[in-house]
Order: sequence, then structure tokens, then C-alpha cells
Amino acid sequence: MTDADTPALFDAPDAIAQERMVEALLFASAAPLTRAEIQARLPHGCDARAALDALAERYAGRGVELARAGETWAFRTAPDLAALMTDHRTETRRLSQAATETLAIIAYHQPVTRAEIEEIRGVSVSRGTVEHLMDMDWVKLGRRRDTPGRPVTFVVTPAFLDHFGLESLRDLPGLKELRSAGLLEATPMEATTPEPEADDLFDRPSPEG
Amino acid sequence: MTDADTPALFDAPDAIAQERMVEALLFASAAPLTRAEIQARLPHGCDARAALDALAERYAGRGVELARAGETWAFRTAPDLAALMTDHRTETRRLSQAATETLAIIAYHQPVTRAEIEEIRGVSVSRGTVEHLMDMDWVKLGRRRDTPGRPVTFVVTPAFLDHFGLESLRDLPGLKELRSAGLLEATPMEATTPEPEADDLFDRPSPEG
Amino acid sequence: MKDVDDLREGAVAPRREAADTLVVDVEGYEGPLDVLLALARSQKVDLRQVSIVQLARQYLGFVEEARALRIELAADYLVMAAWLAYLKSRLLLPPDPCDGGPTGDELAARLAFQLRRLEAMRRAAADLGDRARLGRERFARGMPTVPDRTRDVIWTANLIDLLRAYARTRTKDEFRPFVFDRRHLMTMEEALDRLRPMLGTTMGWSDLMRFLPGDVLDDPARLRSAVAATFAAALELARHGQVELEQTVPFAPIRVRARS
Repeated sequence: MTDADTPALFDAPDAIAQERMVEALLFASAAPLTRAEIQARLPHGCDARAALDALAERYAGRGVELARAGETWAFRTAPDLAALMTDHRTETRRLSQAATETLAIIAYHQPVTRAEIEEIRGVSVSRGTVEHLMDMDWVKLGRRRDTPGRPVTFVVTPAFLDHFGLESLRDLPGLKELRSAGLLEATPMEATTPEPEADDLFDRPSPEG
Repeated sequence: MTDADTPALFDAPDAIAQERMVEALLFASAAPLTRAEIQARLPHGCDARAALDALAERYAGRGVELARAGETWAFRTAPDLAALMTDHRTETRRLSQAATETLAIIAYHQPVTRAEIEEIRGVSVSRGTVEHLMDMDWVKLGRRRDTPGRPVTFVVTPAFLDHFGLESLRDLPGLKELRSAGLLEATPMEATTPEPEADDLFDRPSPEG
Repeated sequence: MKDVDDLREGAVAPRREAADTLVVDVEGYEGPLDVLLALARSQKVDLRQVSIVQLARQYLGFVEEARALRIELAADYLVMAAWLAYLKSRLLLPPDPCDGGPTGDELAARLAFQLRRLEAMRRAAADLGDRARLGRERFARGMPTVPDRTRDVIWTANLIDLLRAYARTRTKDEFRPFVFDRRHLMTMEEALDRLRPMLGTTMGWSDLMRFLPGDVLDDPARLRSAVAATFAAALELARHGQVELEQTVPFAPIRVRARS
């Protein structure tokens, strides 16, 4: 304990108790505290410096650390856990019709140039659409085409196959199979889903999230 | 095709790392977090419950303790250090006797209707009383009672438990004695009256224990 | 049950003394049950042994005194007084065997129960207040970290979306709105106009197909339409009794003749 020789009126709390006190004070404080402030709040005979040192050691490597900034002390969460402190929300949205069509054309016709995609879709492909598909890692650049202007081509990625549960692009059904599966009946779909504007990249989030 | 045989893309962090994460999350928050909220913030594969248990053990007896209130968790300063914390006290308006009694009746008798509160107190409950308790987030509406008129019932909240330092309604002071004395019944206990089910919101026995 | 003396504390204490001395101060009481509880405590016995007859007498005395002091008593105080007077008589008189209702003892037990229950809740409220309360004895984090908000969007599409999309792009060219194509069409009216004059000049049975316009034979679409229209026209004329139709066997030529 502190002063063995001078008989104190009350014994100072032991080191563990002092550490607990400093711990609680710092935890509940709305602002960082200086050592002097802590010392002033502790019972007579306590040693704020020793308690702070012990506390810093106790919290070293924990999810919460005792941080010193100049003359003040405060608990703060460990810097490596900063990512955890952000309130992270994920939201699932359906790919827009334009993006899905573009993706489909790339998958069926790869390697395919932008001009070819536009020819098949019958509308110009907005720059954002292909970029978005590349951001999602579903589409990447293929070889340049050996034609005048050497246009870039687009191909799908393994991540694309993964997402759609395909072993290979050969697994994609051909037009004839699509027709027999009833997927080539364009009319009902045209009736229910109006063609979005070219720059309307994404559909609104689907209700199921 | 990619990871058919590899078990997981990322391994879950080890137990110590998980504990650090939960520690940081709870430490940073003034409001209690539910286990589900914590679980949602942790990386995939983590076990919030195990981390909470480990954390509660680690902090037992410290100046700051991991307190459970119903299904919520929060760090709180140890109650025995109250004297040290005088500077922190926020002067809260004292609850009136009527409000305190009403609160106690709701806690011990929940779910309880306004008529039942009046029957116990022998006076009509002034409209403001229950509303005030609801404003403080200590009382909320329970299910309507399946009796004529389908009256609303009142129950206490996790914030009530947190405020009064109760882990669950089972920890209400003197609950067992009151129950065995039959004082939580609507009528004088008869020999045949079966023990009522603990009808509390918070401590339904969870399957995991 | 704890000693009645430590049931209440602080602000409540003067009220207990008031009850002891039967100084009437209705303001201080929360209704008749509260008065009864205070009076019951003045009996200085465990509430389980409280004498309801004595309690009723005390309460009636309380009400009498209030009246003597011209203190306005709320109606429920008087209702309680009336009920206690009734209960007292039930307890003192031998039970009426014809009365099927609860006995005086049952009513008294019920009242004693209410008093004990109210007292228990008062003590529970005090116990709750004595707990280490958040913001008074226990404290929350002083510097909470407000989490940053980030939002991740996961884009999804499933295979059927992809296939439909492809199907849509590949069928766009084939698709054109349906337009009724009149070039190849012969209407029944046209056929009627053609049949009527021709039938007038023809006697006896003749093959219906002989009445087709001559320019349709090398155009299959037009031929089909002309056959259908002529047949329908013949049926129409038969319906009006202007012609007779006959067919010997199924798929045999259909023959027509005018009716005279």
C-alpha cells in the first residue's frame, strides 16, 4: 500500500480497487480526463499514475484501449476494429433490364464489341451499363478485335459463371431451347415490363430486398 | 466451379478476436445492444453468444461490467463505485409515488391492464402516469387481453431492466416471496390455485440455455 | 413480511403518523384503500392478523371525523364507508344460511388480501428505487461512438432473368404489332355479293368451289380466305331459304342450288 509509516485516517484502496475506479471514471466520462482530474476524483492516498499505467497494460491488445492524447486519457476502440464501428448495411437490388440484356448478350456472343451489343439490342448501350457489369466482376475486357479501329471486346468472368451457377458458357440454352421453354414469347413480357430508358441503369430495389 | 471443395472463403475470426470485436462494439455504444444486433455486426461465422459469455466473465469484478438486461447487453460501471461517480449524476426528476407504484405493479404483474392496476392501487390511474412511464421507455404496450373489450396490457421494457440493473424479470426484488405468498394473484390464493406461468417478456427459456 | 415501520420512507412518514393519531388529512391519501392500509398499520400487527372489524370501525371513525370537520370527502371514500359498515355487520352477525353470496369472512379475507397486496407493491416500488440505477449509481459510456453509416448494394440477377433478357433481345426483330392484313382477305359480304347474282343464272346443283373468284387460285392465302367466305355466304343464303346445300360424304365437294 502507499504510505506504510504515516498512519492514514483511512487506508487507501488497494491497487486493484484504484484501477477499477479509474476504469469506471474514464468509461463514464463524457470527455477525456487529465491525470490531475482523475487524481482529484480518487479517494485520498490513491495514485492515479500507477492506476492508469496498470489499466493501459490491462487493456493493451483488447478491443478497447486506453489512449493517451497529450495530457488526457480516454478509452477508445482499437483502431484495427474501425471497420466494425461503421453501421454496415447491405441491400440487395435487382439488376436493371438494360444491364441484364447487355450481360446476356455478352454471355451468348462473347467476345463481343460494344457496337455488336448495340446492334443486337437495337439501342445504344450506355457507358455506365458495361462499366457497372465490370464493377460487379461479371464482365471483363477480352482481346481487341482485329478489325479497323481494333475495338475492345467484352467477355464474362468466372464470377459470372459462379453467380449464375453455370459450369461453362456451353451450358447456356440456345435460342431453340429458349423457344421451347417458352422464353421467346416476347409479347407478355413487353406488356408487363416497359422498356426502361437507356440511362435508367438500375431497377428500383426489389421488395424482398 | 470455384470453391466447391474449399470450405469457406474466409475463416471466422478466432474466439479472442471475436471477443475483442464484441468488446469494441459494446464499449462504443451508450445504448444496450441485442445479441442479434451484435451478431449482425460481426463477420460471418462468429458466435456472439460465446463472445458475450467470455466477455462477461472477463469483466466480472472490474470497474466496468458487462450487464445483461433481458436480451440486451451493455457495459455499465460497477454499482459499488457509485460514490466515486457523483459528478456524473444526471439529476433526473423523481418519480411520483403513484408512478413508482404503478411501475412496480406493471413489473410484478405484467402483462397487466389499467383496470388491474387500479384494482391493486385502489384508486384510478391518472392518465399521465402510465404515459409518463412509457415516455421514459420503461413501459410499453403488451398484447391485448382476451377478455371482453380486449383491453390493452402494459409490460416493462428492456430499458426498465437496464435502468434498475436487472438481468431479467426473475431478478425483481422479492419476486419469489411475493409469488409464494400469493400476492401476485388477482384474488386471495386458494389451496388449489396453480402456480401461474412466468409470463415475462424477456426471459423465455431460450433453447440454447 | 417486513416490519411495517420500514415499509415506507421519507415523504410517506408524516402520513403514517397522521393515520396513527387519526388526524384527518384526506389530501395526503391516495384513496380509501390507502387510508385503510395506514389504519391497518396502526393496529401494529402483521397484516395477516389484522382485525377487519376493528379496521372497519377505525375507517368509519375517520370518515365521521372528516364530516365533523366539514372536509369534503370524495364519493369513493363514502362508498368504502358504506361497504365497510355492511361488512362489519356481516362479520358480527351470524351468517344468513339463505344468502348464497360470499360470506363476511370471505369478504374480509378479500379486503385483507388487497391491503397486503398494495403494501407489497409499495415495498416493491421502494426496493426498485433502492437498486443501483442507471445514471445514479451505474453509468453508461460517456463518449459513445456514433457509428458511421455505410451502405453496400449487392446486385443480383438470376439465370432466368438472364435468359429472358436474351430471349427478349433476340425476338425484338421478329416482333411487330399485329395488323389486320386486308389484302388477302375476302369477306362474307363480298362472297354474298358475288354468289347471289351468279345463283340466279344457274339451275340445278353445282360445286360451290366453282363460284370462287378466278384470281385467287394461285394465291394460297387468298384462296383459303375466299373458300371460307364463300362457304359462309352459302350457309347464310341457306339460312334464309334462298339456296339448298348438299354434301354426300364428309370432305366430298359441297354442292349448291338455288331454291325456286
